[in-house]
Amino acid sequence: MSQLSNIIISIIFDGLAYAMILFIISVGLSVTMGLMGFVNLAHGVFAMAGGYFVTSLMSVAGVPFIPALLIGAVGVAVVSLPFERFLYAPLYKAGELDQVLLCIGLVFMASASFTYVFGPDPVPIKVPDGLRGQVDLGFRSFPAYRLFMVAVGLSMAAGIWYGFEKTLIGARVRAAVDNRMMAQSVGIDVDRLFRFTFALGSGLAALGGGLAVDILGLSPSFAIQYLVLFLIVVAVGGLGTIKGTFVAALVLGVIDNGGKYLWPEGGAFFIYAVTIVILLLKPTGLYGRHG
Amino acid sequence: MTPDTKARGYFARRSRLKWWEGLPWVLAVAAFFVLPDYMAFGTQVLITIIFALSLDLVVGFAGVVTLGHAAYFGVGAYTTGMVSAHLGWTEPISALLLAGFVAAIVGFISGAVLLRYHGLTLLMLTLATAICLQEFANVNEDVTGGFDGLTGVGFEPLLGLFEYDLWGHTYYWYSMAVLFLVFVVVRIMVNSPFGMSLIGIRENSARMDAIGTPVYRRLVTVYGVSAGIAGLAGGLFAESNAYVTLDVLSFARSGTILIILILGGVGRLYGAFAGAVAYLVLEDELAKMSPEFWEFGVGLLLVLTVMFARGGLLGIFDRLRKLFDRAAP
Amino acid sequence: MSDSALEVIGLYKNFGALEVAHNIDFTLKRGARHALIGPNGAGKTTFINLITGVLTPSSGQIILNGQDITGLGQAERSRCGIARTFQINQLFRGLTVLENVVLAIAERQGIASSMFRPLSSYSEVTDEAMELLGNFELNEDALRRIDELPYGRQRLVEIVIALGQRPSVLLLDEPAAGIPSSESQHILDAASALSSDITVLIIEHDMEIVFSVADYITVLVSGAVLTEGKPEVIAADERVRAVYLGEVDRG
Amino acid sequence: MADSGLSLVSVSAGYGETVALENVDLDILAGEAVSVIGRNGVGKSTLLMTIMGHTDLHSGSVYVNGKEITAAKPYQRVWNGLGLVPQERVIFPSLTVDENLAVAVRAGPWTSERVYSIFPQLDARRQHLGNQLSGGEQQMLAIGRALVGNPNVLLMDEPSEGLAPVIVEELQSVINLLREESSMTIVLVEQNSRVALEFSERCIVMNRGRIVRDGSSETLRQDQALLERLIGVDSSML
Repeated sequence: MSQLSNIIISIIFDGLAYAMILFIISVGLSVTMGLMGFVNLAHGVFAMAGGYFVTSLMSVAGVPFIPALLIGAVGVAVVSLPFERFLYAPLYKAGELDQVLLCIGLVFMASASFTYVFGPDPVPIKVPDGLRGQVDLGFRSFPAYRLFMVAVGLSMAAGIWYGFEKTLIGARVRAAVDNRMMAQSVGIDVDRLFRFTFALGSGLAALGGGLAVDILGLSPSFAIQYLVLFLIVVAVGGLGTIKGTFVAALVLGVIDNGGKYLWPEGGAFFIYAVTIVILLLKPTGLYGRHG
Repeated sequence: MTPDTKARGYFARRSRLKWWEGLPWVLAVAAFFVLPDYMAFGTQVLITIIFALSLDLVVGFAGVVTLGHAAYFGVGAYTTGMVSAHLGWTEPISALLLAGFVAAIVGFISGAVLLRYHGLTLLMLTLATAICLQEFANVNEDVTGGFDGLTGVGFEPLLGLFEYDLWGHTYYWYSMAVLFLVFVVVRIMVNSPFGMSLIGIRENSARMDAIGTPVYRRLVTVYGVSAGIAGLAGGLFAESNAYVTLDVLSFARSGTILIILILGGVGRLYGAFAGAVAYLVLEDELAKMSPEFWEFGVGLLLVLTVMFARGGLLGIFDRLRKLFDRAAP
Repeated sequence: MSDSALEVIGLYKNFGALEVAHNIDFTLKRGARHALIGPNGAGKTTFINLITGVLTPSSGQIILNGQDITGLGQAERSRCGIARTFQINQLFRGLTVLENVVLAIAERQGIASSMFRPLSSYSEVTDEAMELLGNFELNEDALRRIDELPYGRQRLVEIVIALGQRPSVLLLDEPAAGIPSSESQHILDAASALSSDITVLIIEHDMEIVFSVADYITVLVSGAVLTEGKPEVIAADERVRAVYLGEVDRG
Repeated sequence: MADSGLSLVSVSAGYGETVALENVDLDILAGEAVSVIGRNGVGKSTLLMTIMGHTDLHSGSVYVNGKEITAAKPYQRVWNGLGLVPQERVIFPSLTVDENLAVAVRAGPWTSERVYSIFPQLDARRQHLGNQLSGGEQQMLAIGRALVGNPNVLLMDEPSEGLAPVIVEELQSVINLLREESSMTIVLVEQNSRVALEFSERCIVMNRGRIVRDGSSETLRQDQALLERLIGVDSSML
């Protein structure tokens, strides 16, 4: 295989793994923002919490990786509910400025709290042996964990797509995104549905956070570092669309990864440049309908 | 006084100088004598106030929320830094004016594009623009110094008279003078018909369209002016530190200045003063004890401000004053 | 100058396949009290939006006082002398009544872009605002925040702001909407008291209001002019009756 | 109020501070059909939106089947037996026809299949998205969507608005069927006075946010002059 195609495959593959993380973490944000229009910059806190949940469960309680991921997701989902109720809900009707600042405040508090509890240094994760090393797919070999990441990401995407597009509860969520008032008029308790979606989105973020530790690393500055990235994925994809979030995660993930690989000094430039171009041309995002 | 004459005097009363408006300046001068060891810190406070004032024009008066105002601060800082380091343009006042001018131009141009958008899209665009600029500066290492920062920045004595002294006294006075001039201009501007129309746009831009206001043009104008002032702040920053790093363009800087303004109180000019002093002093004191403690404190303060004290510090003073007024009729 | 204040010629507007304005010819005579009526979905709001420049017509011409304004934007048309009120109040909610009106007057006087002179030095702006407010017995409320006023009085300010633009053509979009019937007489009186220099187009559902204010009526149905004429002619028109009794195919 | 289907007691309501309904009293028996007419902008839609809980209630109370729902949220009102066919249909555009019905289903005699049986046209388009339907199909879907919620009280806001005559006739026959064959209480807001007066024995006329006449449809049908004065363009007002 030629050197060039090898590099291209690597870039796309690594970008894909990265994109899956972006997707899993951002998808819940997209749906909740589509429902409530709340500019939730603090979404990354749930991903970070998931990461710490998982690493602590593993190192302190000796829980294996996969169960730890699941427990972490459920735990964070539950913990997120009072946040929604007491902090977010009062600001649903407020302007973006208030929402953004509330979220920045929360991110700061989370970052400080996590530093206090877990220390400022990056936390390592010990992924199962089966996920370490390389896996040969015949034409070339790939890092096992990334392969795992892509597989998990794609199956999650399929699962989320199925849940959103093919189940009754998914249809209810879409109905509420389409028209809140009409959804209530057919008997849907939109507020409860929203809390459910919010918890699910936070749980997914936690899952993504747990999965991301081995690739993105984990430290208390995670939420600050990735503060804008998840929001960018959502804005580029369009609020409230699974497909949009998926495509945006793919585009931005692969571009960011490729940029950083090919041009380490200035690579981060691309993701923002692409974001600007897409939003200038399509202000509501690739698949967005809302203004 | 009849309602009519009272109403006719309304705008005059509103823009008249109040006795307490002298306070910040008295305090600033007093600080020089009382806290001579803190002049470098004081200079940073003054520069931050200038930056926050520029943001107040856009966010507080015109009601446009931006997450990328560091872009203009950074352009100002790099302009001053680069003309000094590369062109040997070391006369501080003209270099500062150049910083403001270049930032204003960048502001007008970017504003002309960005201000066609609203809401989340605008937030994302302002943010992405500032970060793009930062990355751009990072890549063009040979002119900006890239990640390591721009070195070789240095300036002649101010007006050829005042040498830089060790404690930064000259720059304290210099920054105060710049702040004073900027403040006077901004204060005149917000009390002008133009300022009133910005407030109108903030309150209801659809109705402003209907009464014949060229809303977009007016927003671009104020955005450019604001960018120019942010550029002055950035230029002062570069001159007083004799050093420019990428951090002048960072998202953290855009976010911090917004936080400062909110904590002080938006749309009221003096919010920039109160916010900058409170934030920087607290940061200086608390971060010494423990950075986490400070981080948590700022976060909590923000959450509390947003949830319970929308007017910021000055809003709290207002409410207290009303309470007193009611208590003592 | 011709005796028409506003002239609309062959106006069309399509959104894709949907035609919301169909070949509208319409003349507003100088000084007229002209009512625009029609059932729900007749395209009245679209028509107003086309006249004020919120929407651009697909084809056709709009002529204000002899000047073709078809290509102008909303703000430019407003500066040419078209003012409008809104069916749902569009006020500057955080500001005082005086400031609400001053904004419009300052804009009209062309001083609103002036940056370096205090607003208080333009006493003519405040004077004019107070005089206008006085005409509507609102001067006592001048320094109150607009959202502290009862809705009926806010509705009056809605009109005063438009008058602050000193328009040659004033579009009143359901001026009495949303206020208790006991207070609607106030609004009617205000509308009737408008100077005859101002040409008024009123969009209204309430026939009593229409008949008490208007001297000419245009009936809009399905984005097209069904008929127009003096009130007694319209009242006697079979097709208009049919429309109002809902017996016409409005498809 | 054992056999009261729907009642409003001195209700005043609007959006925010605006007043769109003033002091409305209305009592409709269970199983009764009532039509509401009036010129546009007189509060007919606001009446239905107030019953559904979508406006700001300034004063008064609302009951369904004798149960007070004044403070209930809109979705709770649906659980208490209200069903709405809104003005301009408001189909969920990103849901299929099947899903538009499915999200509204509540146990009872009306099922999606039964809706498809009365609207065969919809049956053929089950998998189409809401925004791919014609106006008439959307209206059928809107009615079907309300029906599968198995309401005791069905509120319909101008179901014939903007539709071609042949479709209007088809819809009318279905609506008449509903009136005759079920025990549902029906409130029909209708711009077409002939349709309204034929639909029910009782007709309510609104003007300026108030009920100005509540009585027999037959009388109104006979008295054209009265009808003109109430909802038309009446020359005696001049």
